[in-house]
Amino acid sequence: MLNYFKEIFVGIKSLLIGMKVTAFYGTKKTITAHYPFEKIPITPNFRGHIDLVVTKKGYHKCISCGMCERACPSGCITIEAVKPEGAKKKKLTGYTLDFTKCSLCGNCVETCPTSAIKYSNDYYLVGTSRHDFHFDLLARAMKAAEEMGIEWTEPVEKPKEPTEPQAEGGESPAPAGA
Amino acid sequence: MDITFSSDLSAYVAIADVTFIAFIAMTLAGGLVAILAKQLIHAVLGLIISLIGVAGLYAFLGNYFIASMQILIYVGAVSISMVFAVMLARPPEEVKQKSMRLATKIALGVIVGLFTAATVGSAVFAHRWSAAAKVTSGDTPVEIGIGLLTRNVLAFELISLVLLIAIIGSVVIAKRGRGTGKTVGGEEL
Amino acid sequence: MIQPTFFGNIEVYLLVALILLSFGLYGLISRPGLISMLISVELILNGAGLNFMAFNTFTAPDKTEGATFTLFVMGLAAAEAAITLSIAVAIYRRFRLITADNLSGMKD
Amino acid sequence: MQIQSPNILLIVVAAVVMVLYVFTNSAVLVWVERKVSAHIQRRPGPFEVGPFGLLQTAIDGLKLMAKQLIIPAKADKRIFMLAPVLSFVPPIAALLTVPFGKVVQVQNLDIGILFILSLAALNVLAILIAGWSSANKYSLFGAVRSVAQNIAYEIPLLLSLLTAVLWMGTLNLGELVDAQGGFWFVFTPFGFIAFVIYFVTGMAETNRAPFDLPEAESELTAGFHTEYSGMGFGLFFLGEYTNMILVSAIATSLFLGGYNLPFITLNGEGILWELIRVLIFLAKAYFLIFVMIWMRWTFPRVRFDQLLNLCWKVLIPFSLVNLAAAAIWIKAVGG
Amino acid sequence: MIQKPDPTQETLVLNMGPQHPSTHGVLRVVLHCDGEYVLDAEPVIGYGHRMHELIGEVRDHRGFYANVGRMDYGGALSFGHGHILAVERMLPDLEVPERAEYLRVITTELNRVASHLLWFGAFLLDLGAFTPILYSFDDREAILDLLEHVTGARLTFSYMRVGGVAADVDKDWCDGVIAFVKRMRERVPMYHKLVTGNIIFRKRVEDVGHITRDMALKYGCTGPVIRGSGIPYDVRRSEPYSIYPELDFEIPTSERCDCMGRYNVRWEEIEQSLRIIEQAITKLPEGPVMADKVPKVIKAKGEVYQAVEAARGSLGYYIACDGTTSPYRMKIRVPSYSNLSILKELTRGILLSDLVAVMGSFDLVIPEIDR
Repeated sequence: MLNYFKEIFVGIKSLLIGMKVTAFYGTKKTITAHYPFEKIPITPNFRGHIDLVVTKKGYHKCISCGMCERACPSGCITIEAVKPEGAKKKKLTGYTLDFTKCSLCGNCVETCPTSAIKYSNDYYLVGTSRHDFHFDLLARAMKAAEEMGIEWTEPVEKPKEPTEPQAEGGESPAPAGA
Repeated sequence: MDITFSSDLSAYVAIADVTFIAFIAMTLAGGLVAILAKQLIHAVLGLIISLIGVAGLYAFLGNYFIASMQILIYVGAVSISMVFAVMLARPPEEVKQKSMRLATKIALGVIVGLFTAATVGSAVFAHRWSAAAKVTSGDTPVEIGIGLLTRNVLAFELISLVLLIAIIGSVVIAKRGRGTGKTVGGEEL
Repeated sequence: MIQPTFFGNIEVYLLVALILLSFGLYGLISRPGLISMLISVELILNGAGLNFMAFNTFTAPDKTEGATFTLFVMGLAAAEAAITLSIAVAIYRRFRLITADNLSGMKD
Repeated sequence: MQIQSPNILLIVVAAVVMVLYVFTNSAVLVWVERKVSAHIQRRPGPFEVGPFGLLQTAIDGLKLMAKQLIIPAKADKRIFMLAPVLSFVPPIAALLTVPFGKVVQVQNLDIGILFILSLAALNVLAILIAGWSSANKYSLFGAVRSVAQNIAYEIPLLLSLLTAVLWMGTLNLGELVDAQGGFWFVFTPFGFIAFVIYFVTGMAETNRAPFDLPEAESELTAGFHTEYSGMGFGLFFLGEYTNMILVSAIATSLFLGGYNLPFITLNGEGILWELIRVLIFLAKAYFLIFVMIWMRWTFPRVRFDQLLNLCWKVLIPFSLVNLAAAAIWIKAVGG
Repeated sequence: MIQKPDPTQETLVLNMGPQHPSTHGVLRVVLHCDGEYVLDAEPVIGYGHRMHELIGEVRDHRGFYANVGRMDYGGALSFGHGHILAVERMLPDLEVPERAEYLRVITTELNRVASHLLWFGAFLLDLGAFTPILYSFDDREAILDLLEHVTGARLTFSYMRVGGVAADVDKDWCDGVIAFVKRMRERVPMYHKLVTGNIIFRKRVEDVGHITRDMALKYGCTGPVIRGSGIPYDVRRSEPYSIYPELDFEIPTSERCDCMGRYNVRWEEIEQSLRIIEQAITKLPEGPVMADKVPKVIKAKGEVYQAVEAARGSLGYYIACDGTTSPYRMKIRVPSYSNLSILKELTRGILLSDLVAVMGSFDLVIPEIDR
């Protein structure tokens, strides 16, 4: 009998304590960010999709070795490169990333021998079709260079080699990109 | 007893008449649904409509207390337990009866119903009902309550006894009908 | 002074009560199910209650008697409904059917 | 028998006003509920549409009206459509007898409290046939729960109201309020216990958390209104909020002195006094609703058998003893 | 497999799921109900099956690593930890720097706290309380902020690497972790006030879902489920790995054996994880976070079984290699699978509401079962 009343008393008390907690937080400031108006600052370490690094000279560092392509478990990287007649190195003509398949493991970035790719900070990615996420990274790099105010210049090969026509190399990838 | 109104209330009386007819229509239509519906749940809903109509008639008779009790007890308790039983028992479609027997039954029902209606009706309408000589008390809940606990106290106690027995009995019946010693998880359900 | 066409007449109430009674009788005889029969009984009881109230209002010298009896009828109806429904549920549990005709085997 | 005042026109006008009030009330209450719950959960709640998001509910209502009404193929269509209306109309009719002020009361019935209770009994019927006609097992479970719950909580609810009726000696809501005056019934020990019991059972009556068993989202998805879309669901929603205001209005009139301040009886004449009284009444009623919302967003849901246990083993004994004690007190001391 | 309903019995077959608010994913439970009583509950799994084990046999070890976090979205780091430890055991020459191992433990324990907070919110949501999940997510967000800062992601971290971890931390981050531990310890009493003491909550979870010791052992339950039945089995102590032997922490158990026991154990575990984090962060040695000589291509031979203690229990990777770059056979033993299989026996004759509570107390993550 005593237990019966004790339980009622303890129960009511516990309910009141719970209500006190919610009342306490009810009077405090809200902690949410109102998304379209406010944005939470994103950590610089954020791992977005990959991007080609734009050097100070205004070019990428990719040597078209294909390590990233092989390291990628999902096969989302496609590299197109040509070896111009007489040139020593391959020249990158297309670097496409199929972000719909990417699992953000980071293997490509870590295997790259020249650190030519990095994670982008592209947090607010939206698109209306899956084709919006087929990125042409070369075009993106050119655009990034433009935004940074650096002229996209292909480095001149060693002078003894006969040079290929310059203008074509830079513009070969499709202008429409991300 | 005659109910009269001052003549400037004619519109009010007309509206009241229309409402009254509406209540009668509810009562009768609900009753028809209750006895004719194929699905049992429709029959119960018809009964509920009929009961609400009767409650309206009680209100027209000037006794709001009984009207309220009608809704509270009949609609709130009896009908709901009926719907509940229908849901629990999930009775089969009633048309599965042999059509031959059903037809006889319907004919029998019509005959008995009409016969009763005719005999009782003739008796009712042959008599000219007149008001009682004098009114000794009102019809407020207070009066009814005093009546229940003084003049009708025996009936009142009997009714409460009957209700108690009904509750206990229904619990016992419904519990015993439940399965044949079916156990789940070591305890009998 | 005017008189209402309908609701001031005891005959209207009595007629409605009578129709309810005959509806109930018809249902009680023609319907096979236990719950349908219960519904019909409720209709009959309502007819009775309406009669009580009509007489109470129009002709009774004591205005509480009819109301008291109607209350009693309601109480009885509730008790009866409780019992009938529990029987119906119990029978359904055992025999899987609740038609009154087929209950002759309920002797064990 | 002579009928005196033909106030049928008044009733019609008042009914229209009441329907409008019910709609605005629901809109405001939905907004309040969302705001309160949001702030308890440390988020802002609706704030985009209109000032402080006040028009959010209006927009939501518009959306509900524009939505397609889906009736399940196996549903009993007529009953399916009837149920939301049945859950929505009776509380409005019951509100007609609530004394918001001395004059602002559409119809003062001698048996006002009984009338309200009889209409409130239809609520469970609406839930029952909604759940049954949906042809959905979850809905059926919700409906069955609703009935069993109803049987359990109606008894302590009636007993606690009976205590108040016994104390004041009338069923008339206006007289109940006047009988209390400034000394609210809740100030007496009997009144306090009855009030607590009434409040708990009232929350069960409105099917709100922690007693939202018929709709129990995490168990029965949405219980009895799983299959309702568009305005069918909207009407259930309106019915729920109307029931809330009804329950708290009864609590206000029977236990919290209606439109009277504590220890001060407001008897002034005139429009201004009446306005003050209505405001006091509404303030009390909405405070109770606020507490209901606050509780909803704090507590977990009780289990089904626990609610029955609570009602049968705690609330009914307490309310019975309370009623008996109040009766003895009245007989011994004289009220 | 699934019992056919017997028409002569009064049972109602209720399909709870695959879409149901309290199955936490695409789990279907076929319930045979007598009224509200559950006579039989048969979990049907496989709606979200993605063949993770087969993917592990097709991809190389590094390539598969990104997938393991996807199995358990709540505690992705423990899954990664187990996989990396298993792969590293097949490379005997590999010397993993101590700092990397400490970082793995710190992040994993942080992730465990986050996972338990997620469970706490979801469990209370199952019981019908809406507010606690937002409070617990407030704390969980703080953890995710910390983890995002070091791993770069908020849910599927992919932080660890064969031979170390992907990124180093700085002093600020360590201070942030210590600040978080302090903050979390201040918040815990609030949770207990709001939920643990609440009479409704207690009535809902006490003496519900009683798992005896024998039952727990028979079904191979692990994690808080077995510890809630009073058996102090924790892989971190019984099969020590990583740096756990150097750390001082206890294995919380509860003799209650019911949902309340499992609830209490999880809260105790949060405390113990905070202790581990605190110790590890003070002991955190200087040095590199990646081993010097990590083979570019991992070609291992032999088989290995590595178990770790994930947030939901013992998680094991069995990897058999035949000398090629990808495993010959990969088998993952996930905790939720064993914990779920007890459901059928446990829920016989309990109420529908209790079933929801019991399933909530298991902390099921369905992608882990349907891996």
